[in-house]
Amino acid sequence: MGLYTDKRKTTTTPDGYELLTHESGPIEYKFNWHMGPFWSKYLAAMRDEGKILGVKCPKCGIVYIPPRAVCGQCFVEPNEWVEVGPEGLLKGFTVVRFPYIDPNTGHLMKVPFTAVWITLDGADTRMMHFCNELDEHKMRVGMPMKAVFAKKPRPTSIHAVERFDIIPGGKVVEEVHPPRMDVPIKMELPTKATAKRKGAGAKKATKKKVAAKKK
Amino acid sequence: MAGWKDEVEEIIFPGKICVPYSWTVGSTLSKWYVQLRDDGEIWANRCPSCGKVYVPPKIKCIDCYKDMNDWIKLPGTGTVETYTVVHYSEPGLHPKKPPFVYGVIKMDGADTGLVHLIDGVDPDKVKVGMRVQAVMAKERDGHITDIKHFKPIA
Amino acid sequence: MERVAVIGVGQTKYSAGMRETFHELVFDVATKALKDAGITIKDIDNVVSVSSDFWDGRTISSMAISDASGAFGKDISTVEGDGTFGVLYGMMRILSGSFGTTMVVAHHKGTESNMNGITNTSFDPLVERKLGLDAVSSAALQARRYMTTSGGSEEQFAMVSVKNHGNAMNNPFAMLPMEITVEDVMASRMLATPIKKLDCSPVTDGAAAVVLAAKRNAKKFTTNKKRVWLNGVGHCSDAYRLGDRDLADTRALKQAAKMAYDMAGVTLDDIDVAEVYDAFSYMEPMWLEGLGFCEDGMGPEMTERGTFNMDGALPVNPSGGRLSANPVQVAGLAALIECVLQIRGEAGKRQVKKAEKALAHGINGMCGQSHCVWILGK
Amino acid sequence: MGKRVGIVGVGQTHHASQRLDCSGVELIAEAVTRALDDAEVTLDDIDAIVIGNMDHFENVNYVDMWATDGLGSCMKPVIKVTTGGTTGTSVAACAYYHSASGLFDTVMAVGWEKNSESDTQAAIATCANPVLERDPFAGAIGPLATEYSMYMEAYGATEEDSARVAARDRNNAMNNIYAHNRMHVTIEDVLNSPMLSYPVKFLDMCPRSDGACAVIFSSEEKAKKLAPQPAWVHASVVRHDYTHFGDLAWQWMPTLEMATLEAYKIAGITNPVKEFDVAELYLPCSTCGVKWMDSFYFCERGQAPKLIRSGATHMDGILPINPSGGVISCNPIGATALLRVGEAAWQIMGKSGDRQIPNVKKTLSSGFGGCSWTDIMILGADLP
Repeated sequence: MGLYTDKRKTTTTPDGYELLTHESGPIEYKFNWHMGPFWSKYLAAMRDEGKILGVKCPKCGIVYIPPRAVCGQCFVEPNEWVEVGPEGLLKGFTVVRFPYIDPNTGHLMKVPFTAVWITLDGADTRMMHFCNELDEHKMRVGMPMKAVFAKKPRPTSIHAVERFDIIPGGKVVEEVHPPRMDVPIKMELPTKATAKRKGAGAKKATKKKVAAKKK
Repeated sequence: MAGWKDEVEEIIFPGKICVPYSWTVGSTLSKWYVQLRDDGEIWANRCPSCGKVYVPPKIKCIDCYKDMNDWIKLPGTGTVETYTVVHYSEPGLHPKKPPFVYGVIKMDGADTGLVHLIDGVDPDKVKVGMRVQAVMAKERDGHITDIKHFKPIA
Repeated sequence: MERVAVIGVGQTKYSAGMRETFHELVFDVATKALKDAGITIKDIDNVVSVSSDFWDGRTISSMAISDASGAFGKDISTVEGDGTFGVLYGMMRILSGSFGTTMVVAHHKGTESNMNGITNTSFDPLVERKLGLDAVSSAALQARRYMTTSGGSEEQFAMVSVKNHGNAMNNPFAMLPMEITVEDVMASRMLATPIKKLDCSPVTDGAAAVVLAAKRNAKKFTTNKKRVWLNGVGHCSDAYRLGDRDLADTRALKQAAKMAYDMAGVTLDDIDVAEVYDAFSYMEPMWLEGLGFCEDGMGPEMTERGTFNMDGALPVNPSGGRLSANPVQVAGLAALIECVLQIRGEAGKRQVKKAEKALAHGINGMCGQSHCVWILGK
Repeated sequence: MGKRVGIVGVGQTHHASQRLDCSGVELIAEAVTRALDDAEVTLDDIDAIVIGNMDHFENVNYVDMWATDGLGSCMKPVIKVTTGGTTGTSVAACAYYHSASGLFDTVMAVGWEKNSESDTQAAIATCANPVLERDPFAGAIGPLATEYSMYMEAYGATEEDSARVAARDRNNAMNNIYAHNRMHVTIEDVLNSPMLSYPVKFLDMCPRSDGACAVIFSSEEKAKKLAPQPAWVHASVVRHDYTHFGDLAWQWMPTLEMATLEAYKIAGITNPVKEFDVAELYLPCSTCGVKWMDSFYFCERGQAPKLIRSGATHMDGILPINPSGGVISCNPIGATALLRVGEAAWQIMGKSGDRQIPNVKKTLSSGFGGCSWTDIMILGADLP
C-alpha cells in the first residue's frame, strides 16, 4: 500500500507541460422518439380529453402509470384501459435547490422546483410530476393531491398536466409498510457489549474517545 | 380492446440531449498539444521495449504495455496510406463543406498513421502514396485542428 | 464440458420508422422466442439484454426494457455492443453452472437518431472526433486501403451488394430486398469515395431474441430439430486509433476465428453457410479473408467468381446480410438467428442445402475493431 | 458445473473530484497497472477483459474500443457491460462468469468514470424516460430522502442515526489513501451541514469522483498459483426489476431484499451479522446506511437504528461496514460498485493497509443503481 505516487494535486505533466481540457461547447443530439401505441394514447388522452389513462394487467390486476405493453411481473400485455386520478396521494417529493444543466436544452434548470411522485386514485404505480409548493415542511407523504391540467391547447407531453396541487384540508393517508416474509435468517440485535469485535484494538478505542470528547 | 392500436394517433416526440462536456486531455496528450500549439511541432513517443514510435503519442505501448517516456520530434511529413473524398454533408460534424478529403498519413519517423484532412489539392488528384506535409493553423488552441491539414509536397 | 444450445429465436421484420417503442419491440421478440422454444417465461432463469445508451438516447438504456425482456425477479445483465457479444455472455452464464436457460435480447431504433452524429461519438473526443469522422467516412478509409492491398475494384464490391440485396428477396424479415445490378450500385450517390449509397447498409429499426439452454434443459424443452448447438465462439479486439492499424489487416478477426474454430473442432470445409458482417459491401470479402475462407487479397476476386453466391461453394449472407437490414446492436444476433434457421431447415426459399454447420459474425466499433465469431451446428 | 473462481488482484486509482493529470484512458491505465502489480502478473496472463462505465458521463460510444490503450486490450477479447450505478458489480459478475464458464482462466474487470467531464446531474437525468419522466426527474436524492423520512416516521429512526453512519464512513475514509473525500467529521458536523432534500444533508450524500478500479478474477487452479490467499467468489446475484421510476416500492427495497436472500441462500449464510467479517456496501447516502440494514437482513424491520447505535458496524464492531469510507467518501460511478468488491477482496487477502480488519473470512459487497436495482457479491477466504 502507498507504493504509488498521489498525483491528484499535480497541475502539470511530469515534465512540466500545462494540463489541458477540451471543451465540447454546446452539442446537441436530436432524437425522434416513437411513443408507440400505449404512450401515444396516454399522451393524446391527457392532451385532448384532460384524462389520465392507465392500463390494467389481466393477471395481477396492477394498474400501471405510465401505461405500457407488458406487466413485468406477469409477462402479459395489460389489456384494459382505465381512467385514473385526477386526484391521488403524494408518495414522495423533493425540492430541488441546486441548479443543474437541463439535458433537454443544455441550459441551467430553473430552481427551486419541487418534483413529486403521485399515486393517482385507481393506479398502483406513481406518476412523476411537478408541484408549486416549495416548502418541504408543508408537504407530507400521504397527502391528497390533484392534477391541474394546462390551458388548451395542451402540449403533447406530460406537461398537458401543468402541475399537482395539494388539496387543502385533505386527510393524510399513512403509508403501510408491508410485512416481511418468513426467512431462515437469524437477526439478533447486538447489545453494546456484544457489538464489539473480540480483541478490537485498544488504540482505536482511544481514538474514538478522543473523537467523542471533541463533540 | 383489439383494434385500438390501429386507431390511436401516432405520436413521435422530438427530443434532444444537450449535455456539454469538458474532457480532460491528460498528461500524454496535453504535452503533445502544447508542443503543437506553442511550437507548431508534431511529436511522437517511442516504446522503450519494442521501439515502436506512435503518433499521436501513447500512454502505454499497445503491444508491450510499457510506459512511454521517450519523445521524438517528427518532421511533419508523411505518405498518404489511404484517403477518402467525402461528398455527403453533415453540417454539425464536418469541419468543411463537401467535397473534402480525409486521409490516414503514415508519418515519417513514426510507425503509425495520423488521421487528418488533406487539402491544398484538387480532391480528385489525391492518391495513395502521395507525399504530404502538415500545414499548421495560424491560431492554435491545443486541439487536433492546430494542424490545419496536410498538403502535397510540391 | 457443458454444452449450450439455441432453443428458440424471435425477430421483428426489420424496417425503418417503426411506430412501436423499443420496449414494445423487445416484448414482441422475447415472446416470439419463448413461443418458438415452446416454453414460458417461468422457464427462463436469467436475461442478458443488449442495448446502447447512445442510440436509445438515454443513459442506463437497459432500464427501459427490464420488464419487457422478462427480467422481473431474475438475474439480468446488459452488454453494450453487438448482439453476438450478448449471446457470448449468455452462454458463459450457463457454462458457469449458475443458470440453465438464458434469454438474450437486443434492440435498435436507428431511425430515431442521427446515425452519423452517434457514430462520430465512437471517435476519441481528444483527437479524431473533432475532425468529424463517422462510420461512413472511416469505412471509406478502410475500403480504399483494402482496394490498395487486395487490388479489389469498386465493381467487385458492388457485386456483394447485388448478391446480398438479391438474397434478401427470399427473406421476409429483410428490410431492403432488391433486384439491382452492378451498374445501379455504381450509379448510386457517391458518399465518400469509394463508398456509394448502395454500398451502405440502411438505417434500420428492429429487435431480436434468442433463448439459450444448457444441454439438460435443451433436451427437456425441445425436439432435436429445434435445437442448434453453440459449438464454438471467439472474440478479439484490434487497436483503437485508425492510424494504429493497417485497416486492411484482419488480424483480430483471424484470432477470434481461430478461437471459435478450435473450440468447435471444425475446419473451414465443415462450414456450410456463413453470415458475415457486411455493413458496407467491401467488408464482406475482407472479413471472409479474415475468417480464412479466402487467402488475403483474394476476397474480391472470389466474390466475382460467385464462390459466395447462394449456389456457390459457400453461400454467404443468405439473409441478405447487414446490407439489407442493419439494426446495429441487433445485427450480429440477426446473423446468428439466420444460422439457426438455416441449420433447422426453416429458412424457406433461401434455405441452403444440407446446412449442418454455420458461422455467424458480429463486430463492435469502427472499421471492425472487435469481432465475435460463432460456429453453430446440428 | 462451472469452475470456482477467486479474485487474485485489485487496483484502484487515487480518486478525486477531478484528476486533471489523467485522461479517461490514463485513469484506466493507472488502475490496470496497479491491479497487475497487485496480482504480480503481466498483461500476458490476462485472457480476457470486461469494462464498464456510464456512457453519458463522458460521451464516449463503444468505450470498450476507445479504452484499448489503457486496458492493454489490443489483440485481446474484450466486452462491455453497463447497467448504470450497478455497472461496477456488473463487470465483476461478468468477469466472474468468464472464468467460471471455463472459456477463460484469468479475466480482468475494469470500471471507471470521469465524472468531472460533465454535469453529473444532467447526465443522470437522461436515464429517466425521455418523454414521460425526464423533466421532473431530479436524481436519486428524491426517492432516498422520501424513503428515509417515511422510515423515520414508521420506526423512530432519527437524523442523528444517519449522521452517525455518515460520520462512521467519512472517518473510516481517513484510513484509505485512495478515497476522494477524507475528513474527520462528527455527528454534529453532519447534522449542521446544508440541507439538500429533507432529511438528507450535504455530508450524508455521496460526491462524484474521477476514478477507476480493476479487479482480476481467476479460475481455481490458476488462482491458487497466482495468489497465496485468493478471495473466492461464493455468490453473485443481480436483481433489476423496475422500468419506470414511478414503479418503485420504496417502503422496502424489493430488489435489495430479493437479491440478498438469494445470495445468502447460495452462500449458505444464515446469520449475516455473525458470519460476515466485513461489508462493503454501495450506500449512496448515509440514510441508506440506516434503513437498508433491514433489507440486508442484518436486523428485523425497524431495528436498524438500534443496530447502528450499538456500534456493531464501526471499525471495532462485529460487522464493520465500509472500512474504505464507502460511497459517500468516493464515488467514481462506473467504478463505485467494483470498488466494493475490490475492497472486500483486499480485506480477505489481508492487503487493506490501515483499514484492514483482522482475520477476515467472509465479506458482503453490494451494488446499487439503475432504477433502485441491486447486485450482491459474497466473497470468502475458503473455497465455496
